[in-house]
Amino acid sequence: MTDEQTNETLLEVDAISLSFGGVHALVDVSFDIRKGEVRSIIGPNGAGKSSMLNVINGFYHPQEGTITYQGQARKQMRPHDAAAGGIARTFQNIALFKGMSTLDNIMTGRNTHMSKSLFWQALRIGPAQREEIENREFVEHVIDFLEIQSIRKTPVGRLPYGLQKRVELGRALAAEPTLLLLDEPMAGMNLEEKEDMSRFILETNDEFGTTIALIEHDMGVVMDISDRVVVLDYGRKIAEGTPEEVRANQDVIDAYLGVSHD
Amino acid sequence: MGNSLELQGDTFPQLLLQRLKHDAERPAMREKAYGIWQTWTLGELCEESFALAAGLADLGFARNDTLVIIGDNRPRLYGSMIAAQALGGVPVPAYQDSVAEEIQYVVDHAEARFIIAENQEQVDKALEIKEQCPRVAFVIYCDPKGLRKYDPQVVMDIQTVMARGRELLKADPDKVNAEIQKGKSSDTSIILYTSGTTGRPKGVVLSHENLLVTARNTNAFDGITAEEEVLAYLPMAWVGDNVFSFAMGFVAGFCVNCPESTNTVAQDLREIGPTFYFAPPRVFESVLTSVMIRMKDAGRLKRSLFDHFMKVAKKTGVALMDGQSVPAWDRFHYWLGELLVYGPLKNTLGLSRVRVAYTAGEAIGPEIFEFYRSLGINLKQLYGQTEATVFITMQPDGVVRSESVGTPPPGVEVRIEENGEVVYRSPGVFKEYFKNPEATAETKTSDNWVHTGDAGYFDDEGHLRIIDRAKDVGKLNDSSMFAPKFLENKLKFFPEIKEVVTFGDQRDFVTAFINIDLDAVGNWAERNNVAYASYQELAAHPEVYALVQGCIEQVNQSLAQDSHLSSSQIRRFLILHKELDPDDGELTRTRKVRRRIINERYGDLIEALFDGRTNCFVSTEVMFEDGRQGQIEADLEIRDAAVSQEPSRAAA
Amino acid sequence: MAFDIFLLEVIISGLMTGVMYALVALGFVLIFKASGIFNFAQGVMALFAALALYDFLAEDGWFFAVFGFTLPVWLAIPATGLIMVVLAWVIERTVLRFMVKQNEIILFMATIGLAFVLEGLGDILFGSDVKPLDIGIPQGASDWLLDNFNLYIEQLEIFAAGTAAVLVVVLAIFFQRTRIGRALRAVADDHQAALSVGVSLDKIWVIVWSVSGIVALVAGIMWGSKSGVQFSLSLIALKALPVLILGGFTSVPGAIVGGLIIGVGEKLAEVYIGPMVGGAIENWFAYMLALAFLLFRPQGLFGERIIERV
Amino acid sequence: MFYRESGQLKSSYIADQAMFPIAQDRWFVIGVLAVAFLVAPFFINEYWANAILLPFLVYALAALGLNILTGYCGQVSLGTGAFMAVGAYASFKLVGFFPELNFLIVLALSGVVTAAVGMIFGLPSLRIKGFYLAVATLAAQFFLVWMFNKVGWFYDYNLTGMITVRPIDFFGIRITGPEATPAAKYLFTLTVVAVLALSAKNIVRGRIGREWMAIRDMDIAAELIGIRPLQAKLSAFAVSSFYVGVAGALYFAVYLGSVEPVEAFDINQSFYVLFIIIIGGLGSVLGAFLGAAFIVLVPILLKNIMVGGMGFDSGMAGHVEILLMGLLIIFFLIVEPHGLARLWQIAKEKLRLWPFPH
Repeated sequence: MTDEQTNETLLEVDAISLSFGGVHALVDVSFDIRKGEVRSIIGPNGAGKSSMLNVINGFYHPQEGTITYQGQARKQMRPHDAAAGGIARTFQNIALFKGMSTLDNIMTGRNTHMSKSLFWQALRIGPAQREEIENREFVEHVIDFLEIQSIRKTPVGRLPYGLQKRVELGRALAAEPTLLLLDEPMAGMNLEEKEDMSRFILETNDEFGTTIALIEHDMGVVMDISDRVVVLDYGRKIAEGTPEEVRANQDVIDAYLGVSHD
Repeated sequence: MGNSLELQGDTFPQLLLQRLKHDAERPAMREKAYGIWQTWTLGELCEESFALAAGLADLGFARNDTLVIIGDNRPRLYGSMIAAQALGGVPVPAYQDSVAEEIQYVVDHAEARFIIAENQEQVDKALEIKEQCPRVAFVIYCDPKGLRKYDPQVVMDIQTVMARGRELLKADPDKVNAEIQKGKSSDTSIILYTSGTTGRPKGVVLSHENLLVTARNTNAFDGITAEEEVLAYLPMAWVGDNVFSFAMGFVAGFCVNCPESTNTVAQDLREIGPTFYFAPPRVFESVLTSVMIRMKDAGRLKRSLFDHFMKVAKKTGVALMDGQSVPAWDRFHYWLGELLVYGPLKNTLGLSRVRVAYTAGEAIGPEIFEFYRSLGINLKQLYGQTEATVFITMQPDGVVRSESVGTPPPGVEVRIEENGEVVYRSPGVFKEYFKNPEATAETKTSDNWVHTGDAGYFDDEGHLRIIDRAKDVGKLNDSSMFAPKFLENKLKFFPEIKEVVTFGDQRDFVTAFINIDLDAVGNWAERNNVAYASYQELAAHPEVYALVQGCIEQVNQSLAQDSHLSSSQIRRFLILHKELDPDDGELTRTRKVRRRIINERYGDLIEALFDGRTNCFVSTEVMFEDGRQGQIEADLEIRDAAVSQEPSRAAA
Repeated sequence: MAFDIFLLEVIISGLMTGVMYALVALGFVLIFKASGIFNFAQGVMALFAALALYDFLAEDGWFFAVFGFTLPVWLAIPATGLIMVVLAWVIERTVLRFMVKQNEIILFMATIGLAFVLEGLGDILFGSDVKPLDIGIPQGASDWLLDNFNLYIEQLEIFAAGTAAVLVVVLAIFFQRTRIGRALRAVADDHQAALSVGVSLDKIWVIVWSVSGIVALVAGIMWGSKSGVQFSLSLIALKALPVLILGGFTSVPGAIVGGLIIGVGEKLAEVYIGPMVGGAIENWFAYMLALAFLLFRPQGLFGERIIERV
Repeated sequence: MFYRESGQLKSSYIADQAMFPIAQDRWFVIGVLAVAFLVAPFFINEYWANAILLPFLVYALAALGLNILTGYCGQVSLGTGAFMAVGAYASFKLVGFFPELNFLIVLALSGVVTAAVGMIFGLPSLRIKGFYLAVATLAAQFFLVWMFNKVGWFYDYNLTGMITVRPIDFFGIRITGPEATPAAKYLFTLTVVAVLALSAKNIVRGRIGREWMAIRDMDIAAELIGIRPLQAKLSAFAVSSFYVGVAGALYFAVYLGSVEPVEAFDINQSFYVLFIIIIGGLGSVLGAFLGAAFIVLVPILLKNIMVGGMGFDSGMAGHVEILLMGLLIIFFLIVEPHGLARLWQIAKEKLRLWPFPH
């Protein structure tokens, strides 16, 4: 938890319902995310966690409810508005741009901070050159932060899984997000990789004051790094609170901890 | 500097003030960071260093204070050395991979109040020892990552200190300059802690004069100029780095490059392409190994091309390197090899621009040494130690041998003591061991001769050969030198031989126990249809005896080449029926022979080696793997090995 | 009243053409469904089949030159079918099996290459001049329709539509009722599943290419009878493409319905819009129609709406 | 082997991000350009210009355009021929309206017109993907060619339906029509192509290029990190069409001199350009040039061998040529689906590591 954490709400999800052709993915879910906290969304498979993230950054459009982000209430987000508004994310199944290098992948994260026109880019002098270099400098700091200097120019397709996950985090961080959505950042990782990833998540939260909302399966990790947890099951919110409170909640134990999911 | 201007200045900061007048715009240091080689010109480096000095002074850093520096090679850390020296203080670099306990000793012994640490990892160590070292008042870091929440009263950003310094310099621009002018050449430039094999590390105190004179001499010796590129990748706490990167760099004016991290050194080496390069033998060895391993995966054409031209290099390369005359056809053949193999190979390794390369620290395998030289890399050996500001002997261009370490460079005198120990006197001789007058007195005589603790001799060419630690060297009855470890190492170069124990001190001649290497000899046995059921049986096999005898006689032949060693030829040997084993106390855990135990256990065998018996019965207690005690008995054959005569060349 | 008759004629004629489009589109769908390959060579395959058939029937062909006699129609058609099967086998052996793991664009490009090869081969073997193909399909308008309903409709078109309809039914039965047909459907969903049915992938590919080769043969016969065997016959493939976007690349009913829509739409446009803009709009009208349609329903007629996931 | 990179250190981002960061590459490119600009013009003749160099340059430019759309942005187009036609007719009409206008400006405007048309036909790409889009671009192909053929205004109501270029002077030097020297045509085309190729290289290395590639590699993820698919795809269509349009204008005005739309810009032209980028390499500027060289030279080679060497009649040689081109394409796709550029890439990697295999 950062020093800057206040009780100020960054994002509020209010009575969101989402369905696909009669299948209810989310039903009347409400919770908030405070500035500077690490907020986890947990729940068994199919509980609607990823759908929740997809709603927050505008990929899915809920039928009911509103999302209030930075004081602005919206019925639904548009992905680009979400990104421009400082919401960045990573994906459950790595969604890197396979044909590009680590550096270029992370540079795409700077996209919303770059604006120079095609004309200048074609000449690559003056403003476009400056803009490119300024953003490269920023990206190099991200690379340094994530300790991936040695793979800077490697095409991401050639990287092992754990490093790809890290590059993806880098791409999200390059956007200088206010709110960072992490969809199972540690899925499929070994213990060492998980520890590294936890460290990077906490340091991100710490150093840049980035608010983080994450979905994770590994309960140990969730309990370690979250400030508050919200629990979904079958698309409904069944509990919410600090890790300790959630751990003690009987509904949660029944729905999640007690039942052996994957 | 790049011109003939003789540089003035008694201390490094004074030297830099001089150089600033001409060279302020020259790149002085680079560091691979954030994807590119971030460059500090001499002006920028000095500006930062002097600002840091002013900031440090403000924090209370005074003349003769020590500044402990922990971290990888970084321009800012070199800069902090300048800062400390500017104020008349003393930088004390510590090994960056030391554990906190080791650092604590250095910090405590050097009475340091200031620590400069590269990053969070090193800051954590510094804070860990702070309780035991109450003097420590400030820990200053370069890389702020992860350090935001530390107590800002104690742990501070180097940028903050520099910023404070800049403010003060604005008010009083001469503040640091005045301090620099007070410096004398006899002032301590640096304290380097050597990790002795026994006891606590000793702090070797080197003066500015030591370093400046040594640097000038060495630059002249090898023609080092301001145009060199050097990669500073060996620990800053090691005297070599301080001489090669810091002292020689600032004197000659060349640019020193710091790698991004320890695991990118190979890549960074390639990017920099140093012209002056130092590496310990193990680095050269592992590079060679990786070359061979990588070439194994090459296609057949490439492989045979490589093999062919490596043969050519072996035949022609070294001769060309030594400036001998080579037939035109061979010269062309080598040139073709340079085009197709050596050139690209050196380039990928980052060694294509090397003009002078040195190795030192331990013996380098002759094949490894020849490999690099045959590629046209001017690899040479030197012999030195911290107390000498590195250089005791060096190999001049054109007379380079793998078995010897060269001649004393100008200004250095070397002598061999009665007991074979090498002693020297030079402008680089250290001032003292810090706060340790007894040790200083033990090592350094009143007229400045320093005992190295190594035994050696000058061979017939006049080149120094180091053979052993002086305390291990004995004498044969004809009073010639007996260096057991030297002989044993020579034998152990054969893959078939795993361990050797030689005897000869106070004897008429030299004898040896041999342990065969089960893997290598077992392989050989399979190929030669030698049947065996056990180690013992294999060891006693007459053909194995013949094999080992061949190895010994080869060594004898090479020993006979050298008048100092020819009486150390091994006349009689036996092959032990069991492997020397740490579990039985015969070896240390690091596989060093425990002579005392061997003498006790195998006394009769040793006597048999010298009294002319042809075999000897032995029964030894052993510990089996399951912990049971047991007896191994055997009747061991003792053989004579042929001894070579001194060649006529040596007689001349 | 006369106007209505005319409209009816146009629509029926459109439907007839539509059935033929559907037939070509079906060839595409078969291959795409079973192998994910968008077979651009489908049109050239029809040309090639027609050329081969002509060769069996005509006295200036290779067959006559070698054997000294020509085949009767009832034997020539199966013989050509056999050639198409051999062709399918050769294509599988020499091209497809080396490209199993390639992405679909690359496969698509390969079929364009294949089209070039077949075109070149056809030209070298049979020459590039226009050849009349007559297998005894009655020509001219149907008197019966003209007499009883006052409709002017080509007998060839009726015959072609009938044949196409029969073929569609046969294929439907083949897919639904036979073991191999079921395996083919399985392979569309999941290659592993197909293997577990016990049919190897390369065999499936040979079968599916054979089937589409035979479909091409039928299409070749129809179009060849109508306007002679010539290079432009291969362009009917281009006619079938709008049908595909309309009906979806994987839907058999889509290909049929799409074909009918395009057939009728095109005829109507040709008759009512063409004269206003200078004619010859049949080249592009179908595309525009399909495109306009797509903008409102990107998944095609029978495609399911895709829920995108991340 | 020839890459001796040791010592080429980069101490600024400008150097690190240079178009050709390796010195040897830089010198090679400079060398090629020097030969192309300073040596070739003295040796060029009618045959070299018309049979080899002009078609090579024009097709390379068109392929570059298509590669931007297909190779970089992942949108398959089969309408290249028609977009070339737009460029050609735009330049024809522009020269007709403003005979005094500098031909470079005419070319640029033709490109802009084509870009606008390309964007219109690119609109469906927002809703449809893959083959659906490829087929949709055929609509442009058939519709546009039909239009140029049918609407008299485009060909100035000429009875033949063809358009023929007027004589154009570029800073006093005739560059079109039969009076223009091969060297003048070649140098003018080369200059345009070189400038546009370098610009393309810059664009694909920058923000816009990364947006395209992001869309190509994973469009959903690209959208979710804030790339607007609309902008990215339409800009790809626009830039691509601009290049194709300029190529079409050069094709018509400088290379051929007069064209008839149905023949010059039919669907085979689209395939031809598509082959170039497939054989040259998708997503590579170099690939457009390698592919164009291959596609232009191989038929000439084949024809020379068959007609000159083996005595085929030219009709038969044409058939064999079609067959062999088809086989070559299949062969390439099987052996190296990423094209000549990838082969070069691999060779380069090997040369950089020589003598090591990896």
